[in-house]
This record gives sequence, structure tokens and C-alpha cells, in this order.
Amino acid sequence: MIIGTLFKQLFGKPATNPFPVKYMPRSVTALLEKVGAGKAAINPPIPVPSDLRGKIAYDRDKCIGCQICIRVCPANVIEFLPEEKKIRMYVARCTFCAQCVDACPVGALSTTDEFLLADTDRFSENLVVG
Amino acid sequence: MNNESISLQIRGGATCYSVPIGPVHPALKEPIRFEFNLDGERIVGVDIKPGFAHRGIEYMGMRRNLIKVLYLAERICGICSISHPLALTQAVENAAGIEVPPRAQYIRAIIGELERIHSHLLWAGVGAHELGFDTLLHLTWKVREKSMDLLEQLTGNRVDYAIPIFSGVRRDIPDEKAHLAYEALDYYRGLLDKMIDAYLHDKSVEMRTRNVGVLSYDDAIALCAVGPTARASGVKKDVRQDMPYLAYADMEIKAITPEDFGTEPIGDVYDNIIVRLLEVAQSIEIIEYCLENMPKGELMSIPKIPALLAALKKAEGEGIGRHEAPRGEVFHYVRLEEGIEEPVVWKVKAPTYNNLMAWIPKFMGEEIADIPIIAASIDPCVCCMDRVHLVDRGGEPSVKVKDELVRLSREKTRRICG
Amino acid sequence: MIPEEILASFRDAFGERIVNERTIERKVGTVEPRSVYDVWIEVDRETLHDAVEHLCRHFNPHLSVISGDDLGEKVAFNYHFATGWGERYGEATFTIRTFVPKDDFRVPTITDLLPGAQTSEREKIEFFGLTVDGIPDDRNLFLPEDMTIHPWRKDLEEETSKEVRRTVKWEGRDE
Amino acid sequence: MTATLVSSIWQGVIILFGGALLGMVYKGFDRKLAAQMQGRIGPPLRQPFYDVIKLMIKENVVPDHAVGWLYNLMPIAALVAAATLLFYIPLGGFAPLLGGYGDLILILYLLAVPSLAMMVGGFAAGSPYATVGAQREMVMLMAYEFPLAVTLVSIAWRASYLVPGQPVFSLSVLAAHPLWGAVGPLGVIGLVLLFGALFIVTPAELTKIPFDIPEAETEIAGGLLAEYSGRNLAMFYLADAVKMVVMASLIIALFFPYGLASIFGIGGGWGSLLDVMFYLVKVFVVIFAAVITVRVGFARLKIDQVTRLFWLPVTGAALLGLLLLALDGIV
Repeated sequence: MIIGTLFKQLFGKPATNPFPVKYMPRSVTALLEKVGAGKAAINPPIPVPSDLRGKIAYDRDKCIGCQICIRVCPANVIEFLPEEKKIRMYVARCTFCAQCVDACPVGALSTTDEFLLADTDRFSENLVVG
Repeated sequence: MNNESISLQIRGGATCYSVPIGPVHPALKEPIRFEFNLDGERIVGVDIKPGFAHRGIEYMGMRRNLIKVLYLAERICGICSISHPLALTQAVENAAGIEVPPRAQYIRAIIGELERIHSHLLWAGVGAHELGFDTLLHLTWKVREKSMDLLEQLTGNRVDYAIPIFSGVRRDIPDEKAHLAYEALDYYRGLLDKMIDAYLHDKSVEMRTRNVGVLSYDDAIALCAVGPTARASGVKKDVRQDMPYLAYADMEIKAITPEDFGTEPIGDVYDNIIVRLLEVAQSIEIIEYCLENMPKGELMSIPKIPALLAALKKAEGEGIGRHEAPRGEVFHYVRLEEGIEEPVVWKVKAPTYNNLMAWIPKFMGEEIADIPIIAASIDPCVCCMDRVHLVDRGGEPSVKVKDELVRLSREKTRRICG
Repeated sequence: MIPEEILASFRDAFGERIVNERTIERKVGTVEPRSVYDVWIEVDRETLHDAVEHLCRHFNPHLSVISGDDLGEKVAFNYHFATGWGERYGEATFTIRTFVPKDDFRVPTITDLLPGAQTSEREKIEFFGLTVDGIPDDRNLFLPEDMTIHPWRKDLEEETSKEVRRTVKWEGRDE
Repeated sequence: MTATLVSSIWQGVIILFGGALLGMVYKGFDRKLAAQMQGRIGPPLRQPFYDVIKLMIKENVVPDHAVGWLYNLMPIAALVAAATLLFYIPLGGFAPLLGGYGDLILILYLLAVPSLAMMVGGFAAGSPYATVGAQREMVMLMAYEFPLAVTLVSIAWRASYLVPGQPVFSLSVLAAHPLWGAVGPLGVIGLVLLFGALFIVTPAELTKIPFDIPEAETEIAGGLLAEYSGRNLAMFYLADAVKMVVMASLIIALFFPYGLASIFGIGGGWGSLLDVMFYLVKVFVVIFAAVITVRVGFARLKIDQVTRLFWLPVTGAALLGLLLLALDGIV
């Protein structure tokens, strides 16, 4: 019966992971500043698998400028830099399919487990790779 | 049923008043508009208007190469995010004559069935919410997390799994991950009885769903209904059974109807719950079979991406791809021409497209209070286009683009704050 | 159902009126491969309604969707049916194709035979500008009511792309 | 004379603010515990206060089609009626402030006023959702008012034989003379039935699931309250919070008026404090049992199902209770 489950849950631990904090803080920016300064802690997110398809990492030295990644990227994330024969990625548009990683013939691209990418500026340093 | 009486637009008499539901309404998870003509609390007419989220995906797809189309297809729907790629890859493979390695077929089926589990649980939760039974919603979605976590472990993401690709799959299920899958299957097997108890033996759920939103056997066939919506009416239609594909061809799969629960099919919302819960059990068995009998071997018959692109560019022909998605049959038709990277024709048919018409007999004669649960009963997935919106403020309806909407919103904010 | 059976029945009923027919056999299954069939037939527009009626009378079909293929002078419409559902390996896809010239751009409705075809026919009306004779409801379904362009017509590409480009302008960047 | 008037006014102000405060605290508990039962964390206990403050500073939107003055008047009417109720209900073991000027029948009417106000407001809003909600509220009122009235009147009627010479329709008299000990076994069964009826009426009176049909969020998008915003909505919210305390207090006054102070023999200020604390606990228990557990354990019913439920089994139970009480008087 469902009532039994309800009473068990009343005294149990909620299923929600309280990431980043349990309750809305009075000021989000103040909290973030505190966390940045190491004065406050936030609850960690649930751990992700090691092969998560997160933000793409780019090894500039390995890249040979073949542009296959540009041909397969469904979201047109990747820009070719013709002078250097390298690429630049705008993560704000990325759909995290990691098809470019599979397509790269020299292994210059790889997935990371980084997924907390929210930003107010879509061209911020964190969101432009390469 | 009288064929002439079926139209998306049925109007009642003069004593009726009309109540619009949608495109924005708490009962709807996606934008669609119903206009109900009511006589008191009873529905005597209904007009359905979809298309508020039409994104022109097929139009876009016919203008980019097939690998890009694959990820576009994945984003047709967030819940069936493997069903559309599965149908598309099959259509293209049939058109181009590409073989799929056995192991890849099994992996596709495993992910497809995991999706069915999480989709049906999602639906059950939404259904409970529509009934005002939020507790059941939270309980169901809590257990749904397990399948999402498993999908994240196996594919690298919770939605948009990016697993199938033309000629195979992109990721293997190694043995060290297979045990996670077994663990999740045991978890669900232990929960099934509790779920059936909570949904099918709960008095208040039964009161709200029995004999509500009935779709008769004949209507289901005449209106071309698919998936659990049709099966709840007793129509034994399931692509996995009727025209097997991938690893499903190696298994004895039977279309689930309420008869498997020991009741006569009525085609009401309660039968929809029965079918979907029993299909969760069926999916558990299929996944287990696949994990145990998965052959060894390669994952893609054309593993190099440039070679794959070249092969697809060379291909000529047309193909049909069908997959039994959680909500019913997904159908993709593709025509390829040699020397053209893009598909020349790409037609997508999502299950809700067929079930749209099934809503009409389900709604007619029911009460306002039943609207949410009937709307939810076909598990609608309103996957369609545009970022324009129609606004009617006294004058002519005009199309507002995003810039204009942003401007209007800012104006209003200023007005309130100032 | 064996596709020969359907085809034989159609040959008997329509004879010369079937312009073209084709059966594709595919092997499925990794352990013991078995065959499934895709059947394609081509008929004239005048025969279309009769062909669907014949199918409905004898084979209990399910209409998946109607797809359209703009070939320039004319548009090919494929009525994708499936028949024989209900038993394992019982089903075959059955596609009826008909070519419709653009200067006389109309087809008869099949909603009198299969009411469920209405969604698909209305979609063809708005996306191709087709006229469907006898359809009970021909309003736009997916597109806004005041939208006049037909996105899947390749000869109207210019107007469509103008409309599309107007709406997908990325904020702050013109692409 | 002036001194009593001043003190009465002071007491009135305290009761008003105390009642509203209590209502919001219990609302906080309601949300938190419901969340816990559903496996969620839920909002902090002080969330209702945040909500009311936020609503108070929000824009008060009046729809184009609304009857403006009626639409704006109704939240005030609802809040005033709910607040007035506080003066007639014994709170914390104290006699009601206006106990001498009104009785159970007045309470019965006052309880209906917030619902009526919401109904009129719903019709005045001119939105189809609100109209449907108002129609449903009307049917609901007709459904649950009868068993509620039967319950209250039966108890008072039985009490008129047991405590002769007293105004038995006054709640403080009823609270001072609980019936449990005064009636025989038949009467006890009758009282249990009446209590059951009142228990089921409580969530309906407060429009909580499974009886939140007039608001039915997923069906008619908040129904009666669909168009209300800002200050008006805050007033309805407060009225609802106060009503929750009132209903719980009513149940306590009729069925569980016992205090701890007399049992432990503690007098004076400490005794009153103990009784107040005990009263708060009793209110919490009633709300937990009749509102929170019920609202997380059931699906929303349909209006015809609710009508059938209240007219047949609940009214039947109340009438049977009345009959048993009558029999008890004869035997």
C-alpha cells in the first residue's frame, strides 16, 4: 500500500540531490563569491561516468587541419582557422554528440567529464576551445 | 464508426461554450492547442491545432549531410532520442545496402528497450500528475532515475545517447558495464509488482481511469493508431512482432494487450496503463536476452568516418526504416541520389502523428476533468517547428519574431518596475 | 503475409493499370535469417483511390504516412501502407506511388476509406500546396494559418528560404 | 468600560495576527512534510511568508473582461470572513473573543463565505477556467455543506440534553462539556461516525486533494484563482491559511477539547502556556491527518464522484451518527 511507502519516506532521506545548495540562498552571487574564496562549500553533483560525453578537449599540436570534424559537426560548432590550419570550437553551440572525436583521424579531440558550463557570455574564455 | 463524422474539428450546438486548452497549460507538457466545445462539463466538440513547436526538421535535414542529419533526427524528440536515429539508420542502410554487424544490432536493441523503460515510467508519472496524484509521480520518477543513470553509464549521456550510426553503433557495452545493466534489471524486476499495485490496484486511480477516454478496436484501426494506444484497444500491432528488425528478429516478441493482464481490452486509460506497465516487464526480458546472447564482433561495418561519408555519397536508392518506439511506430523514408551528400527526400513520421486522430473519439462525451489524462493517455510527443509566434491583440494576428518578443518583454518589465 | 499474394490480387484487379511493381526482399536476424519484404507499386492518379479501396477491402492496411518527393515537373506521392500486422513476420510494407503533375496538382482523398489519413493529407496540403479533393478539413495543421509558403516544394525554394532566414536569425550575429 | 474595550481590541489584534501567523506556519509544515513524504526536500518552513511578501509587492492584474469592483472586492470579503471566524473559535483553550455574540450556526455560515467569495470572484474574472472553477465550487458547496451542518447540529442537539440550561450552540460551552464521557456506547459510535464525516469534509472545505476540483491545476489551470495575482491572490492565500487553523480548531473544540493543565493540576500562567502548546500540537495532528496525509495519498476525484461521495456515504454516516445519538438519548 502506498501509505506505507509514504511514511517510510517521511522519515527517510529525500531522493533529491541537494546540488548545489539545499535552499535558495539570499544572494546567489554572494554565495558564489564565498565559494570562490573558499569560505563556503556547495554540495557536489552526482558523480558522472568517466566516459561522459562532456566538453570537448582539443590538442592543438596533434591537429593536422584536415577539417573532417567540421564536415560531421551537426551544430556547426567548429570554425577553421586557415592561416594556422587549426580549428576553434564554440562550446555554447555544442550538442555533445562527440562525433568529431570519433571522426578525428589523429586523436586530437577527446571528451572530458566537464559538464557545468553555464555562463552569461557565450563567447567567454571557458566556452571557446582552441 | 461513421467515417464522415471524424474530423479534427467537430462543433457542438448553440448552447455550448468553448474552452481553450493550450498551447500553454499545466496539463500539457508540450505546446498544442485544443478548443473544446462544452455542454456543462461534457465535451461535445473538439478542434486540435498542433504545430506550435514545428521546427522544420525535415526541411533542415534535406540540406545537410547524412551524419549531421542523424544528430538532427536524435533531437526530434528528447524522450525517443534513440527511436528516430534507429529508424533513420535503418532507412539509410536499406537504401544504400549497408550491412550492420550482429553485435551492433544487439546494442541498438538494448538501448532502444532501456529507452522504452524510462519513457513508459515517465508517462506513468505524468499520468499520475494529470490525475492530481503527485505522490505517485514522484515515486515513479524516482525509480525512473535508475534507467537514466544506466543509460548515462552505457552511452555517456542521459538523453540524446548518440549510439547508432550508419553501419553500426558508436560505443560498445563491455563486460564491466554489463553488470550495471543486470543490477538495474534486478532493481526493476523487484519493483514491478509494487508499480502494478500502486497503479492498477489503487481505488482512486481506477475511479479516474476506468471507462475514461475509450478508443474502440474499430476506431483504432480506422484511425491508424499505433503503439500502446492501439494495443490498449486490443489491436495486436507491434513492429517488433509484425516485421522484425535488428536483434528483435532473434527473439519471440509478442504484442502486449490488456489480455495479457487477464482483462478484456476496452481501450480506456486504465488499459493504457496496463499495456505500458507490462511492456516495461517485456523490455526487461528483452534486455536480459540481448545481454546474454550478444555475439562478439565488430561494431561498425564501415568504421572510418571519411569512408562512411564517401559510401553514403555514392549510394543511390530509397529505403524505409521502421522502429517500434515507446509510443508506437516511428517511420522514416529516405531517398538518396548518387553524388549528393544530403538525403533528397527525408520524411519522418512520429507515433503521435498517427495517434492525433485517435484523440477525437477519446475526448468526445467525456468531462473537462478527464481532458488532462486523456490528452496524456496517448503519450503525446508534439515534436514539430518554428520560433515565430502568433499574437492577436485586438487587431490582425501578426507573426512576431524573437527580437520583437524580447522587446515586448523588456517593455513590460520596465512598465512594472518603473 | 507473402507479398506475392497481395501483388497477385492487385494484378487480378487492376491488370494494366499498375504501371510498375517491385518487391525488395531483406534478410533479418543474426542467428537464423528470415525474409521480410518491401513492396512498391506505381499507379496513375485515377487508379489511386481504387487501389487503396482494394487494399482496405482485402488486406486491412495501416497507413504509416504519405511522403512527397518533388521531382521538378511533377511530385511523387508515396502512400506508405503496411499490411498483415498481428502475427510474427506477418507484415510487409506496401507503398503505392503516384505521380502528380504540378500544373494539375490534385489527388483524390482517401479519408473516406481510412479516416486516419487526414493528418497526413493535410500535411501534404500545407507543405506542397496540393489540392486534395473531398477532404473534410483542409486547414493548415502544422504551419500557422496565415502561412502561404510551401516549404517542401523545391521550385518555391527562394520564398521559403527567405521566410526561414528571417526567423532563424541568431541574436547578435547574422549568419 | 473603555478599559475592557481597549483590552478587547488588543486581544482582537493579537488573535488576528496570531491566527494568520499560525496558518502560515502550518502551511509551511504542510508543504515541507508533503514533500518529505514524496521523497523530496521541499521548500523551507518559512516559504509561505516569502510567498505572501512576494505576492504583496507584485502587480495586481485585472483581466480585460472582468467585473473590476467585484473581482477586487472578493479577496477582501474572503479574508474578512476568515478573520472573523477567528473571533468565534476557541483558540488555545481560551474562550472565543466574541463567544457571546454568535454560535455554531454563525460559524457554519462564515465558513461558507470564503468559498462563496472565491466563487463570485471566479465568475467576475470572466475567464473560462475561472467560470468552470466557480461552477465546480458551487456544486462542491452543495455537496459538503449538508453533512457538515448535520454533524455540527447533531452534537449541539445532543448536548442540549446533557448540559441543560446552557447555550449549547455556543462553541465554548460545547468545548467545556465534551460529549465522549457523557453518552453511552451507542452515542460513542454515533460520535465516531460524526467525527469521520467531519474529517472527510475538512479537506473539501479547504479545497485540498482529493477535493481540490475547483482549482484543479492540471485541468483548469488553477480554476477560481486562474486570473488572480498579486495582492488579491495573497489575500485568498491568507484566508486559506486561516481557514485551515479554524477547521482544525473546530474539530478540536467539538471532539478533543481536553487540556493537559487540569490533568497535571498545573494552574495559572504555566498551565495556560501548557494548554496552548498542547493545543498547537493538536492542531498539527489534525492538519497532518486530515490534510497532509490525505492530500499526498490520493488522486483528485471528479466532481460527480465527489458529489456522490458526500451525498451518499458521508451524509449517510452523519445521519446515522445523529440517529445513534438520538437512540442513546432514549436508551
